[in-house]
Amino acid sequence: MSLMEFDRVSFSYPCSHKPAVEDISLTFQEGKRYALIGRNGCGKTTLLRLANGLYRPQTGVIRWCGRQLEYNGTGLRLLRQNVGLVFQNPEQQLVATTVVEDLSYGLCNLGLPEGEIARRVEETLDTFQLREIAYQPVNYLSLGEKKRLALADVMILKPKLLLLDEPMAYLDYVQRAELKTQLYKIHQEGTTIVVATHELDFAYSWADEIIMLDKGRLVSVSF
Amino acid sequence: MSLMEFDRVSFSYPCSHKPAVEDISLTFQEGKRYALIGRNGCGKTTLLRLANGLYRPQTGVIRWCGRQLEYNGTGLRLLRQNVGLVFQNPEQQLVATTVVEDLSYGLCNLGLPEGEIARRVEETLDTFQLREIAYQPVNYLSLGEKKRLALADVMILKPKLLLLDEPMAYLDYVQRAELKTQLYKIHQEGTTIVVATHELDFAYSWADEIIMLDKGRLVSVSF
Amino acid sequence: MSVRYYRRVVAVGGGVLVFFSLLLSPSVSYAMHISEGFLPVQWAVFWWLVTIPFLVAGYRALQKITKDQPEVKLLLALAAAFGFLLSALKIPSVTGSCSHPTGIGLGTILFGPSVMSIIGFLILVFQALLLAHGGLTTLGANAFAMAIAGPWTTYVIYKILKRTGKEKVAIFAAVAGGNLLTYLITSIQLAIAFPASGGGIMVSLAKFAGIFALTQIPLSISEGLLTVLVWNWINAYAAEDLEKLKPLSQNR
Amino acid sequence: MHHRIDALAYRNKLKDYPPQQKLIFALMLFFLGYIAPLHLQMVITLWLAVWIVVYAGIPWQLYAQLLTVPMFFGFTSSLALVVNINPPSPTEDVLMGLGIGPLFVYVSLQGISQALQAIVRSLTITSTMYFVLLTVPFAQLLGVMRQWGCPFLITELLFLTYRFIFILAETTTEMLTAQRARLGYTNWRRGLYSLSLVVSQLLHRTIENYREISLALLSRGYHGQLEVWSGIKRYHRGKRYLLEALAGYTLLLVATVACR
Repeated sequence: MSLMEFDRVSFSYPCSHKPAVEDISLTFQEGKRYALIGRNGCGKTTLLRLANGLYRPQTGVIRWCGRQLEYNGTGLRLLRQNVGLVFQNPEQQLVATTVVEDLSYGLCNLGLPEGEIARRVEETLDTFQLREIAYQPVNYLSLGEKKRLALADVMILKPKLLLLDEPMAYLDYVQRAELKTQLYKIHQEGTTIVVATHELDFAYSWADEIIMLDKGRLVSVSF
Repeated sequence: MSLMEFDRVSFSYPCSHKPAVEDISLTFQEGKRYALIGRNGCGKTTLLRLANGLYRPQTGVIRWCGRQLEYNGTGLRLLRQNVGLVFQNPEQQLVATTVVEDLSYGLCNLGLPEGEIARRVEETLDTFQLREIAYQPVNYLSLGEKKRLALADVMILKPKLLLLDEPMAYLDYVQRAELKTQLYKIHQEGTTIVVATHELDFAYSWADEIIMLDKGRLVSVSF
Repeated sequence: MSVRYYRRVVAVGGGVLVFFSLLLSPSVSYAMHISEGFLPVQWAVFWWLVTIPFLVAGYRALQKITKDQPEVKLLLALAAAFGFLLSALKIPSVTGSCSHPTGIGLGTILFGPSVMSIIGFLILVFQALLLAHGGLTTLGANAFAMAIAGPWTTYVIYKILKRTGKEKVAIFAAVAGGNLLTYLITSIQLAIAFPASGGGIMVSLAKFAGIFALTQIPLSISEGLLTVLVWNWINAYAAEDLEKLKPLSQNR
Repeated sequence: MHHRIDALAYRNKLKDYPPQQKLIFALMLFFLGYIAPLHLQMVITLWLAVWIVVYAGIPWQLYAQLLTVPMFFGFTSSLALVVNINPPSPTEDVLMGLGIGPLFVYVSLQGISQALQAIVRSLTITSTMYFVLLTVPFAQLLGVMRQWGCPFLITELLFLTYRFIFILAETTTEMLTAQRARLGYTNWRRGLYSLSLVVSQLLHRTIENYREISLALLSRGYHGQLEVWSGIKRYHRGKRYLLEALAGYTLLLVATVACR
């Protein structure tokens, strides 16, 4: 089933001459793994943010489960419950005070009952091995822990589509291997994953489909 | 000839229980290429900053050309004329308003005459392909350009020993290839280079010596 | 000039202006900056003259500090950048609309009022340069309201209420009070520049204060609350950061 | 965040003309803008619009948007000027009015004239400021300030603050975006909470940057003063704009004197 569809989507940043992504049409099918590759500035990050409803395309249409995205409170709320985005730099994604509070941030925004929040946080602390640092302030975590927390922050909302922007950046080889295992598990449990990455080796060995961008345009989709 | 020597150097950050680097002894020989590898938090960055005189070891001695480092104005000035450090994050290294101003910053600190500054800036604009963006504000450069400028900023001081902290971080494959060419050239012209990196492939294919750190300790030096 | 002259110009000029303002959506209101050229020239000059002694004093103090500790310049510039960005955030107001905080309150509590005056002045300069809010001729008037009166009010209220031992209340009142005074001063500045034909300055003040109260009172409350939340966070998780700010704040 | 003005300035089509000339032109216009009568102020505003939109190539939509800033302020405060209560005596001042109980609320002619003067003047002077902001990039502005003898400490602070604003702005925008991605601004209470987190983190990040930037400066030999060499940028020597500026200004000045 097609989860998300881009239909001739273009987007330019204000004050920019040329579009950041241009005339992009592609489909993310449920249960698949996608790797988004291309040079710096080719539009990968923009594409992921469009998919999360953070930017609104100037032309073209994005569909979620067949329905056109609505850029209002309800529409975006629904989308962001289902589409999780992990930012490249965890420093900029972690906002709350302690690990537990950071995990609960999204859940609190959804207005879930406290019992449900507590249950999900407990569960996530285990899944992502964050139990030991549960009450530490996020500013004092190591980089690897921050990255892990950033992923957990998004997965706690149980998205159907998980978008990751350069998840390997800043990580060392051991951490990279751990991340790969984690992504493998997440995919096994039924989540569709899109990864924007520079690591070609990883992209080719892991993804079901490789989407290549160049200067904001789609150049190839390979299997 | 030995350019720089670490002799049983230890350093801890204030308010930290365990030392960031501990009992490190090693030598950087003139004209060689070194890769510093190890996991995140193993002390790579600290080691580079010790070598640049930015931190002062609590125990042990660092020698420059056989002479013990003096942590006073003259000593550090001499050291930093000869040892250049490129930070991981160019944002924090670039400080001036335009590219030319940023290039001239280090030269102005040396108190060189204006003619000499102009000559060196002109030369560097060409060597690092910055001519076209010479009068652009650094704020609007692309990431690749910022990285290039950060390296040029240091090379304009003609250091004998060049230290780079994760130079590959944030770069795409084309930019990485360009950087490798650049490093190759710099080495050809006689500069000794130390690179702290996660890219094992690069480390093994490029370096003359691989220095491996683990939890602040030296575990191996291989050729 | 005659009344008739204005009757004609009102029709033409007013029509053009209304047309443009309807055509273009109004921007979010900034914390009470008198816009460039709005004050008659004598008042623009007057407020510059009032502000200059404070600036000179600040500059002298700064020169002395930075001679011994040059790194204070970095910290000061960073604090100004922080304040600028703070004032560029959109704060959800109690009335549901959005406006921009002044950022002066938090800065005053962190750095003290005299340093905050210099920082406040830098912030105003960059708001004019990068955001076109405020202006150069009205910088004197705006700086007096925002960078001098605001911080000192905040500081005095904070010092007095802190003695009661209720720090959160003190911070809320200090920040909200500083904001309100800033807005009051701006209203006074406008009122004495434009006295009402019937009733003079006091009537004019009542009208200006009345109109801007709509946005400024809710904003003061929101910013007061925001600052309390931030203060809690700093105390809980960033005590070390406060240490780093010492070089700036010890010179209060 | 919106650094549109700065972004537009560094690419404007007049950037290669000497900034000193542009600044002197603007200073002269500041002066004229204050003394010129209403209709000439409008002429100056239009003339500057031509400079900014046609000669400097700033998109007119963006320029018009910028002009709403002084207009928005002007119209809000005009309300206070135009609407008046209880005229001192039955005068010509009342354009139209309405009695509410003991109060007589009316539209004041004097108020309209005050408001109109203030708004038009504000537009003129603001246009002059925009001319500087949009045609002289910040680096050039600093260069001229240094040349004209501005104290070093001041240019140094401006220079540092400018750079740091950009470093921190990126972080701020990213943090706000990340919060939106996790539904941080769904209602007022959560919105205020989210914002307080951004401010707190921003403060923390400011300190972190302070540490790193001071190290980076030290590493390149910082000794307490931030000196740079700005290069020898060659400016256009074309006389076309200079002539228009001089001729236009003389004409306006003569007209102003004649009107008085």
